[in-house]
Amino acid sequence: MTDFTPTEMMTIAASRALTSKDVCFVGIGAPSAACNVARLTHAPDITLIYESGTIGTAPDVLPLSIGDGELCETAVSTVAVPEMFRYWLQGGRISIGFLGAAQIDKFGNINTTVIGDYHKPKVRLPGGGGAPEIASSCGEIYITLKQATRSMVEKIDFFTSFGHGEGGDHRERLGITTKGPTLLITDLAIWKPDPVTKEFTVVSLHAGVTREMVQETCGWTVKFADDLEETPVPTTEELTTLRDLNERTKIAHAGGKAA
Amino acid sequence: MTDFTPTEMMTIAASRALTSKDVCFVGIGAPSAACNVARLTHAPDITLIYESGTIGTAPDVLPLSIGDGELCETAVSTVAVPEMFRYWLQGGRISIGFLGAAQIDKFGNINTTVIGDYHKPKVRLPGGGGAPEIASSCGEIYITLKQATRSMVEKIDFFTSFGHGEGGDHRERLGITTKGPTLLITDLAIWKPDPVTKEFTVVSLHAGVTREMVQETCGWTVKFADDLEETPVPTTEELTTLRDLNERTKIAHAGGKAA
Amino acid sequence: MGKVIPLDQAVRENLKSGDTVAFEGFTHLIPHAAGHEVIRQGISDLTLVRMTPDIIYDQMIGMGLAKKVIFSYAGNPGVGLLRRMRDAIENGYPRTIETIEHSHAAMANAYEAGAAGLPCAIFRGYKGADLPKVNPDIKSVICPFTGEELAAIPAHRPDVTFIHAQKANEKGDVLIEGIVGVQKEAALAAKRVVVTVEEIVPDFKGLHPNLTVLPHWTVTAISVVKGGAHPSYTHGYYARDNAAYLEWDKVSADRDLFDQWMKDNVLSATPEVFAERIKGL
Amino acid sequence: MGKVIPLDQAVRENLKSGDTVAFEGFTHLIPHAAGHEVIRQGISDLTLVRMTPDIIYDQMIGMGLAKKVIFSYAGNPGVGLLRRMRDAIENGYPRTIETIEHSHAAMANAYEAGAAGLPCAIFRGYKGADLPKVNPDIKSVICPFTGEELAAIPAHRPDVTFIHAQKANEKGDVLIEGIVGVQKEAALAAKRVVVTVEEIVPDFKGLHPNLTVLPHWTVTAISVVKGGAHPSYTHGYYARDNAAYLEWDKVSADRDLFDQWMKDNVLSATPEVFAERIKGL
Repeated sequence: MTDFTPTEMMTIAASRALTSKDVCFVGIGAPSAACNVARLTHAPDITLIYESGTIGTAPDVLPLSIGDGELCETAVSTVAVPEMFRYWLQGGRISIGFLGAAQIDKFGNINTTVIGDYHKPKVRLPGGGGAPEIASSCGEIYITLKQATRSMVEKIDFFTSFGHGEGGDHRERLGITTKGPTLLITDLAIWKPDPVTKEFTVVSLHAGVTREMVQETCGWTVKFADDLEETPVPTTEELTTLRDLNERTKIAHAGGKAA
Repeated sequence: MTDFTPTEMMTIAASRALTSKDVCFVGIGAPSAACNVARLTHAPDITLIYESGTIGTAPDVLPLSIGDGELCETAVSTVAVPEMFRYWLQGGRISIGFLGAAQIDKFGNINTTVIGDYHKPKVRLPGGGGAPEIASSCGEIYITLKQATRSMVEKIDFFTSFGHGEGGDHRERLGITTKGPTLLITDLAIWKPDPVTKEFTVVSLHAGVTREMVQETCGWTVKFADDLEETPVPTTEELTTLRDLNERTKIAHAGGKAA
Repeated sequence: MGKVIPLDQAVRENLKSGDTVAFEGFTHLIPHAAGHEVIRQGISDLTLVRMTPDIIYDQMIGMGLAKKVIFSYAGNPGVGLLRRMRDAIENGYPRTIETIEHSHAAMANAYEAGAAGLPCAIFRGYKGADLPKVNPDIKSVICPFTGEELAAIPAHRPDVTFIHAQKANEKGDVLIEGIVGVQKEAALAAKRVVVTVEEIVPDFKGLHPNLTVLPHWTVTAISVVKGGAHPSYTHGYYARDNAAYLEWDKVSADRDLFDQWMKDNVLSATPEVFAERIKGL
Repeated sequence: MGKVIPLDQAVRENLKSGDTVAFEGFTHLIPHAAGHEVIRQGISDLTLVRMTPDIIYDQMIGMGLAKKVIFSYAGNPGVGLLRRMRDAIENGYPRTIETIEHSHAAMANAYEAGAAGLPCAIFRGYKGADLPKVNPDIKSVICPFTGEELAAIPAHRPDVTFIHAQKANEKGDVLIEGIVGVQKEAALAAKRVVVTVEEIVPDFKGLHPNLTVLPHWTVTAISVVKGGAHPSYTHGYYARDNAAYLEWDKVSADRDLFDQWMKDNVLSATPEVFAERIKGL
């Protein structure tokens, strides 16, 4: 199927990285769409956890917020938020944490806190929420992001959550035992960290994307893998599933009183 | 009403110390009987909490164990045990903690751990259970005990739970902000700590009890208040309530399969 | 304790200017009606504690009632930024505010420690993150058994916590169900607890024993406000007004539009209007 | 994970001699059938963790399977002492055992910390008490904000936790209700979790969302043992056999009587006998 948007490709590529064995800590937006597409296609037994305390949810529409009612109604169990962060996240029970980013560097360090100086910010962003501990407590971290030079930068303004720091064994040196960012999926490509330096390297270009397009939308000098692949285009099933999900979601979210 | 046993007098005297405003952490045995007699007579709105996590229970029979099913069935809420000890006890929400004792000294320090040396005990008793933190976290502590020289001793073998230590301001010196033991009710008398020394002093003798009877069954030299009173005998309502409760309890507990 | 009184009285009797106050509700059960009452009474110089400040604090901050905000995610959930809070931080409008910023894990642990009567919470957090550099309330302790350095933060102990719940019974016990968030912890951590509820029922007979119930003696005041969580929702009563969250993004983007909206929808309104707002949800 | 297998297989595959094991259940839901299976298999040199060792550990200790017991209340609840455990401590019969003694608050906090993945638990405890003098696992940390000295103890991280629960569904999710005790924490703190249940139902449809459910991927094995908590009880299924607790006081008082009782009721029995034992309760 060739008629798809870059955002659709990004979401579907992310969904393919998930399996039925995964326990995912899901953020709102592209991660939520990717996780639910995976659940509705090749990974029906995947466990989705939202930080509102809903464990094992199977929403029919994507939640607008992290705590929409349907998450609770379809969950195996809904626990208090302190328990969520203590037993489930800190307890090491989550295999995959999904994060988005306002700014990211080549080592997967993420800023969602401020643009500019912390105390005199140019733009005050929402902040970390669950991200600082998601980044260190989940087995591994998948990041999704639309490429742009202002968001993929040489140096982020604030370490909201730690990726591979300065690269290499920086995580181990800080006593962090989890893998950190192992996958970066953008609207143009799939990136994986170099095994040694931990610098994110493009391993697969989405259909129709060139190396130049990736470089032009990235603020650092991009490394490409020797055996660079092309990301398979979305299947009809994947695309239909995603679009149906988005359509159901759109209808549901417009349904409020003020609409 | 004059036909009653010393144990009945002890239980009823303890029940009278409780009010509808109290939130009690209840142990099994005499404390449980006293709390429920209070609930069924003059203190209908008293809140009874058992360490099994049952908050605001109103059992029809006395539980044999701290976690009998009826405690849960009649409770306002049943919480997990870690929450019980963290939010409810340590959180400072309990006004009265009831403790029993294998050994007690004149300052209300209690031993329920060992007779003899800890590492080579003559008798290994059950141990503290909730007592160490009940003693320090409840607003005040009521102790019930049948008098005997082997249990009311000059020096206890082990500080399972701290009362007034060496007396005086010992609690404050340890940074404990609660009142500690404020009432000792035995089968012979009611005792209260001296305001300054904190030594337990007899303030009321039960009907028919002499000073000599109290001294003969106590291992330390007993102090008596100047204005020593006589404990009012149980009323018909009190005694009937207690006996009915005990009777219902006896029938219920004999009902197991092995009986 | 647990006495049922009108919301304006509950707010007046329990919240004073200068207090530290938490309004909690994790997306679900956010006590908007109580927040509007605070705004109407103009109670100011508040230290606002909340994991996700959300519309409810965007409104208080925009009205100039906050001097400090302790938080972990300053967004309009699922929509975007909090524009009145940004204006205060970036431009000092309508007044400057101090911010104490944490992660969600830290905030949840701080409430838990408050409920547990502890002075601080200990958790594994902030590893490699920059927040400890800008928040002096983030310290550490060493595990005496393993030598691991763990994050330590002060417990939350608000003067007042406001929450919204499904119902109370006539004794004043309060039931919270669905996404329960940090409300139990926030309530038990506070000196005074004010709860708005959808309704009062005679008793809780037949309720499952393990649900989240705040016994009446832990609650200071209860006010019945039907729809009192709107545009948030109450599980079992009405759905989230997602469109109102989207609308807020526009209202809050403009200072004058905001002022007019607050005048029309808060300052000249009463708690009774919430019942109207949830019709059809 | 969460696979349904016979109890003998579940025990054999998950518990090895020398392991640290917790059997939990706070008066309610004590996994007696699982304990008996361990005794039949003669798995020994165990470090037994449990708040209230109770009959279930009195039996294992009396059979010489324990080398160490970590506990907070060594009584037969509501009845008296644990006579086999006393015999081991006082007389080294049938073998000497090491004891690590805590308070209930400490044990509950240690499980909570284990479930939370922390190396230690911090709480306000043991003030003025003698246990810290005889238990080197009780240390302290200083609150970095107030200077208060708080008790610190190592987290419990058993190799295996055994619990009994009302039911599982066909996916292997497990429901625990009533007096839930520390079972969720003990399960989440362990490397492997074995659950005996009264029954397996197709699904949990209609269940209240806030109940205590262990998702199937947190459970290693499930065995159906009707009556498996006897003489403890299962809320909604059968009552506590209080008379059996009273009887145990006599059985355990005499070494020979104990041996004969264990031979008759455990060694030559199977898990199926529990269904018989709860008839009429």
